[in-house]
Amino acid sequence: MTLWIESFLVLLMITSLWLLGSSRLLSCIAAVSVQGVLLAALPLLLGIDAPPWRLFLQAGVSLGLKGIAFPLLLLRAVRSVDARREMEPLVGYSLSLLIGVALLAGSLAAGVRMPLPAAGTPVLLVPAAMFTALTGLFVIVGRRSAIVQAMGYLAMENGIAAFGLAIAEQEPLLVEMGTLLDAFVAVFVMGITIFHINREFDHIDADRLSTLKDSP
Amino acid sequence: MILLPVLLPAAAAVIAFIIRAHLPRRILLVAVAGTHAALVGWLWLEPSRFPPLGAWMALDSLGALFLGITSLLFLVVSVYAVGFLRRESGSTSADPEEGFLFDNTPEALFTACLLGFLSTMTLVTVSRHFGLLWVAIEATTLVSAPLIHYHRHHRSLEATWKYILLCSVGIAVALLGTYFIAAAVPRGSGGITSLTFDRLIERASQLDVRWLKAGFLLLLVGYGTKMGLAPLHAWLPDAHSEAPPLVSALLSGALLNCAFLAILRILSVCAAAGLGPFGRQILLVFGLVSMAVAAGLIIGQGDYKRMLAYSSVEHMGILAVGIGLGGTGDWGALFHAVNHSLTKAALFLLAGNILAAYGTKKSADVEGALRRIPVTGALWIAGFFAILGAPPFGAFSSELAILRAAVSSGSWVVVVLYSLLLAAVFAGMIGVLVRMAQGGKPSAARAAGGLAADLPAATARRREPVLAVAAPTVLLALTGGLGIFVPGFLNRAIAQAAMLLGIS
Amino acid sequence: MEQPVLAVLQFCVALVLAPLVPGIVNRVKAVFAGRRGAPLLQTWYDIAKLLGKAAVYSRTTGWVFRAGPVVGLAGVIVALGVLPWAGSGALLSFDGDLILLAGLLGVMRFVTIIAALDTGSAFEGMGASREAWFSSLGEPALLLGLAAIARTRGSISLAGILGVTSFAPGSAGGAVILLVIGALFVVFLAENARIPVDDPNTHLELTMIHEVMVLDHGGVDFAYIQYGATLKLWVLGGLIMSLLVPRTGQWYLDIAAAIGGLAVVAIATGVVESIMARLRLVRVPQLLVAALAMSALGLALALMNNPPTAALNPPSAALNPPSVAR
Amino acid sequence: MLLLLLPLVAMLLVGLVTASLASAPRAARAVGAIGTCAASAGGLGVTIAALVLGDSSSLSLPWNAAIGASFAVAFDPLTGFFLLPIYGLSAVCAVFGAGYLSHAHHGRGVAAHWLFYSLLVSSMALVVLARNAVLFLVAWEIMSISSWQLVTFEHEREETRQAGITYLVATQIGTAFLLVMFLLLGAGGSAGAAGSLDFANLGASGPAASAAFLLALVGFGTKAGIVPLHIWLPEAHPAAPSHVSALMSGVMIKTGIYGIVRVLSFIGTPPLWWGWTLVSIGAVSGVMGVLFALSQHDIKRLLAYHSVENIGIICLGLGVGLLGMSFGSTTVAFLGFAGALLHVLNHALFKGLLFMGAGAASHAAGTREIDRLGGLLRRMPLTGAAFLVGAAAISGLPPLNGFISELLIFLGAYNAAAAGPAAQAAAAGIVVAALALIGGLAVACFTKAFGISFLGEPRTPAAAAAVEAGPSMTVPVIILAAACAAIGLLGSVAVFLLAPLAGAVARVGPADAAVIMAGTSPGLVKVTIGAGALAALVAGLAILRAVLLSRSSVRSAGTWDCGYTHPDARMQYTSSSFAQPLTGMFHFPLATHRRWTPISALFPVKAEFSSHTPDLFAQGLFRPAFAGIGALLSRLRWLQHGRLQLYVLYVAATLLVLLIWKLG
Repeated sequence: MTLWIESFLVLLMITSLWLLGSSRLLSCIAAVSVQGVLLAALPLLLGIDAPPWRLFLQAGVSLGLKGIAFPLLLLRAVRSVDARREMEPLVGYSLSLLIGVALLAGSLAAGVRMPLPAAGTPVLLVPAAMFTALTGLFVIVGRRSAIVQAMGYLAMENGIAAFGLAIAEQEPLLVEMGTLLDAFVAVFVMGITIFHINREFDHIDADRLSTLKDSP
Repeated sequence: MILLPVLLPAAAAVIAFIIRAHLPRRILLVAVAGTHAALVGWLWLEPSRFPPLGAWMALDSLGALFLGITSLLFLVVSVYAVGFLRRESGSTSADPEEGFLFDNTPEALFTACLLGFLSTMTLVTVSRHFGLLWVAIEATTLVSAPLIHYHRHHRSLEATWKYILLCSVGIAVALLGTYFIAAAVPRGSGGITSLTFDRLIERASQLDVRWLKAGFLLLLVGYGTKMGLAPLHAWLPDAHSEAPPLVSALLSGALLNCAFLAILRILSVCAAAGLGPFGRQILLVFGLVSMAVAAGLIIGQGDYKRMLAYSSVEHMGILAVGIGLGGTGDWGALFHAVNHSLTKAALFLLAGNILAAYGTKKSADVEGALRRIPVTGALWIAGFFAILGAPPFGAFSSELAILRAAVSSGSWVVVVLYSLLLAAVFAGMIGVLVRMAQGGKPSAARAAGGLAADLPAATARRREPVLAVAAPTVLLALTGGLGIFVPGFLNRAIAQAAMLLGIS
Repeated sequence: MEQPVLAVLQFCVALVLAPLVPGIVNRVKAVFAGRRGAPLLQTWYDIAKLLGKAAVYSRTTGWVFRAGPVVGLAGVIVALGVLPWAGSGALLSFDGDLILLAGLLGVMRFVTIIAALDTGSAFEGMGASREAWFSSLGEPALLLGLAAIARTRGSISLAGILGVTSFAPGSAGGAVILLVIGALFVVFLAENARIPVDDPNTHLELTMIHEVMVLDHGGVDFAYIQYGATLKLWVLGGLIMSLLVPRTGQWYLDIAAAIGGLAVVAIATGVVESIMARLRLVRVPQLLVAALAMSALGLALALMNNPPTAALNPPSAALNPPSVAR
Repeated sequence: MLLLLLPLVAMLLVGLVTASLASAPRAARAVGAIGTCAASAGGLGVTIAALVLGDSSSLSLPWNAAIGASFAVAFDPLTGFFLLPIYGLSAVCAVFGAGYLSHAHHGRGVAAHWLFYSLLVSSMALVVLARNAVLFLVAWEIMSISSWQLVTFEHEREETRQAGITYLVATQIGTAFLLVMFLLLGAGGSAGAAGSLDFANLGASGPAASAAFLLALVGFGTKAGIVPLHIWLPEAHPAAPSHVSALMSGVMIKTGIYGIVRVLSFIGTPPLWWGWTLVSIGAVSGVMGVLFALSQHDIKRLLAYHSVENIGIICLGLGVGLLGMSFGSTTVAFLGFAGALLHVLNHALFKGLLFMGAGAASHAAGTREIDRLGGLLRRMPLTGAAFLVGAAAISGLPPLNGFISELLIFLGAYNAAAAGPAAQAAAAGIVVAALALIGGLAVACFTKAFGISFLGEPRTPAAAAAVEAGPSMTVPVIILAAACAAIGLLGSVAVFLLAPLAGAVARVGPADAAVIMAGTSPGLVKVTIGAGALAALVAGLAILRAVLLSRSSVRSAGTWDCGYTHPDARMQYTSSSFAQPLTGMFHFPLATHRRWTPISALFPVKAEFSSHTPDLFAQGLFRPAFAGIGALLSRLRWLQHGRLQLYVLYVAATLLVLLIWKLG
């Protein structure tokens, strides 16, 4: 079982690197949706002692929202503005990957420094969660397009949800609420706003959304 | 019973969204605001009538204080909103700065979101569980986003996008922080109530310090983004300058306080765990940084709504400094939260009047408000002195209390920086105030601009709608009154709330 | 003799004899120039003549112009009443009377200046400007010098300062006295419009200070001005003289000695006027500042060689009762 | 006590009533002027009564314990002494204001003006009555803000608004120092860090006391206008209506002196250097003030700088007093403080008189430029005569009040110089020299101010057309002139009445005070006698002159112009030319800019000359400092560049820094 868990966590990290490295929007979307699927599977594997219907419900919800709904919505947005082509990021892809590796190392170190007080959680869980969250944050910072930033946000949220699994045993309700609400934000609010942005400007390049400023 | 103030506006929101006709909807808005205020008043008088809802919801003095501010503010703003909506809603108006045409969010959605905003903020104040608190604050972000995007044009959209993304990132960080707190709770003592404030405080000694510290930091950064502490404040000026005046008033006056309340909650847990100094020190640094950044951006600020927004950043900094110092500072900070809400809300409403009269947000193009819109002009001056901490307004006492805490704790660096920055902000804002309020000649920009045609000459006196001046008058009168006399029940509430923050 | 009577006596003597001083000065200058010169009583004759003359007033002038000479003369007469030039106390002697003295001379100056400005004449305005300029520098020199003396002689009333029974230049404070006398003599020359500061009998308006201010005065007013000038000469001269002349305690000897001393001062003035040329205007302030420096130096010296006398008199009511009694 | 508070309440009521009359300007004018005047007169009466009866009542109501505030007011001789000029001058100024504002066009402005006038007067009264730090500060702030409103009465003019900004910023920064000072005194006081801030509890010792002293010096000095914190005075006073300038310069800046004196009573015996500090501040302020005044040709600006000078004189007096205290020589202390306090009163009288006289003159001639006036004395005889009295009084000439107060300070200094320890005597020497120099320069300055603007021939048609102002503008100045003369002639009485207060401030026991008075009063009596003699002599000589002239013919002609054929009013000496020798001599601090077209041709057609003396400290010290701080802070603007990604980066970076700082 632990083998499965370890491998899933490793896969999670790999998808994050994938998100960092891929230049095409569609593959980014793919990476995020794979993350969603993995995340949906994790609670079933972790062997949390909770009524199984609950676990399945949680898995189902996150699969539905993160694995399917949001990627679809993103696809729609991408098609609507026909933004399939390469995006010119602030930080180049190779450099992003390097930074990603650095982040990975950092989160591994942090995971070692701060062991969970609760015994029995897989060693890789905290580092994987942190790494995914940090990657998401980095994508928000490092990419121009609002769509990709939304994906970054989703990745970040995935990381947090993964960490939530570590405490899902004692705080199941909290974790579920968190997952749900975050997904809700990501899907609806951001989706709607991106939709508005598409309508208002015929581009979704967040970098050009910078008319409100004080610096001369 | 305690759910009532939360559910009432929520239900009303749904109804408001359904209703077609404007008039009943507006009546509903004011009525609900009034009822809510009445409920809160009753709650202040007889808390026993509002038993806690399990371990999840209850109202302690800290929550009651902020709930009171929010409810009162919302009542006044709803009155202002009636006049505002009568002027604005449904109309397609031309943008004063760039001249393009735009229309506004449908009034039904707007009103619904307003009521939802009230409901979620109420939830923030009554929740006793970090999860619920997080949910509530997340919800405020969701319902307030459409409010900011009331004017449907690219600037407000940009402001909204920044607001959503920054606050969502903050919220996500806060969620992680909440998880960390949960992780700090020793295993076995599980159960859904293990994250309620009371359980955490009573078992504070058993919490894992490292995770608690980490959780505190994450929550501070997460909710601090919402509260507008520099350098996490970036969304604030954009949102405040683009939102309609009453929304800016609610954001500054109520929403920032809610985030502040959330920070106080986790601080009280830390204090119980003996981490009080740790938390207060960080808050002190945040406060001074915020004051400095705000001062820097207020000096030479050309847009008066942005100036007010930065002033909010400054005052959030003052709150943080007060809490950071502790002692008299706690009292000062809580009292200052009250004064700042009242004053800043009034100022934003007045800014709305000035914008309506002059059609520009550039302070350089506004001149002689005292002559042209006398009531607003006079209130504008009064409000500035109130926000700058001049007596007889309440902010004077609260800022004095905070300075006193600094002096008696002998931290001279804080004393010097605090006074210096307050003086700098004063020097920065007073010039703008004088330029806008005084003088009488029509400014060249207005005379030349295309919009000068449909506006009377800048010196000619202009009619001021009653509701538009009544609301800020009430607010300023209140804070003025607080400066002269702090009623006993308020004083007691603040004192108890300060007690909750824990000594250490 | 009784002290009050003495005061009255020396007051009247001064009133009568004052016009002699310019007479002596002029006679000395005449001797240097090898002329016979005017009689000593010439000033008396002039004043008497002027009193009878008719007056011509400028249409520009008002009551300020007419009041100037009257108030000026009155002021200097009262000042004379403050100065105990003949040793024993004057009519108005008290602790700090030296300030009253300076104040009264200030009154005289003030009214002279505004009277000059009342004419609206550019020349008199110029004279007024210069008068204000120099006197504003002369006043600190005078008062600071007196402070130095007060330190050396442990008193702040003119009677206490001037009424010492013995004075040896070598004794402690001698240097101080000499410095201050130097300073006061400069002030004396400047205030009385003598060479090298001003030339009383040139008639080129541009070079004059005091004379140009009274260009428009005539008749009785000019008589008042002339008489006032002689009294002022007497007052400041008497101040300097009294620092030098020792007192015997015998009133007639004192008065005689004082008159002699004043004659000496007058002669000294005459000598200075004969052997020196008038300074360029820009040099005058330097002269006055030098006087101020001398006074300051005097005070510094006095501070160094006089131990604090506070011990002598209890902290409460230092220097009281008035040191005239000593 | 309640009786003492009654005038305040009445004053506020008048203000509110006037404000409510905004729509009826005429009524507002009448009610405002009469009401404020009556209330002030009543206050004056009550104060005098309280002083005579030796009232020492007090009242303390609970207010806001959390910040140590309580509504504590009390009456003592010091309070009473400062209440006298506050009420007295405000009554007179209200009368003058009624006339001065009769031409103001907008009614709302007038109503607001009287509202803030009443606020200013009552807040000043509250400042001196207050016995709690917070109450004091509140009153202090209301005083500043209401006076700002009064200064910017004519805010259509750009320079007026600028002056308002300068004033507000200056006074606010000063208040910041006061806040810290009071809190420091509270922390060091008997009630402890969290206790009440009543004056009874304030206190400090050792370095804390010195810190409080310096803070008070800066905070109160800004209001009082000591160099180099004086920069707002020469801006605000010309901008304000004349009666407001009179009130502010006459009494409002004196609240700063009150504050210093009051704070000195909280902290123990002063170390030597406090006295030295005040003496040097006084010397610098006095000399600088009069020098800058000398170089002005705007008459109200000139008067404003003279306020700086007189504050300097008062500081010299306080310095002498402190020196006396620190050496335990009671005479010196007593005389110094007595002189300083009496000069406070005197300056209120003659500076009020001068500002209102100058206001009337510039009102009549339509300009404040001395060089455009002239010959006003025969056109406005009453105002001119009163102005002359004021000019002589401020020059410290006998037999007027200015001389008496300066005499006391001189006496203190001479006592110290003659008998004190060397350190004290040296300071006294500085005091003597400074006072004498100030006096001499003041004579130069006021002969200029009076002579050029009121004497000679009018330099412009406007000045020629000037006519005497109405009674509401002449009566006040006449009253003040009479007061100046009265205090001058009855100096001994004034000092006798002042003695208990001076003794209390100098911490001299009544017995010692009696001894000192026994030593001082004979001199003052003699001064009075001398003044009488002077008056008698003047009368006698005038009669003699009249008799003599009656016997001979009196003709009138043109002024003797040395043969020039076409005399012209513009050939008269101007104020700039009158002052030029001195301004040239003190070119270093003044740095007067001169611009002129050199005369080239043999028969030059036209030539110009203009001179302007900017304020050294405003130009050289504060403007650069403020600009520097502003530039430094606005460096932070780049933070707000509008790029969302970097905003998110801020969040991430902050989080990272905190985690590393606290957990790393």
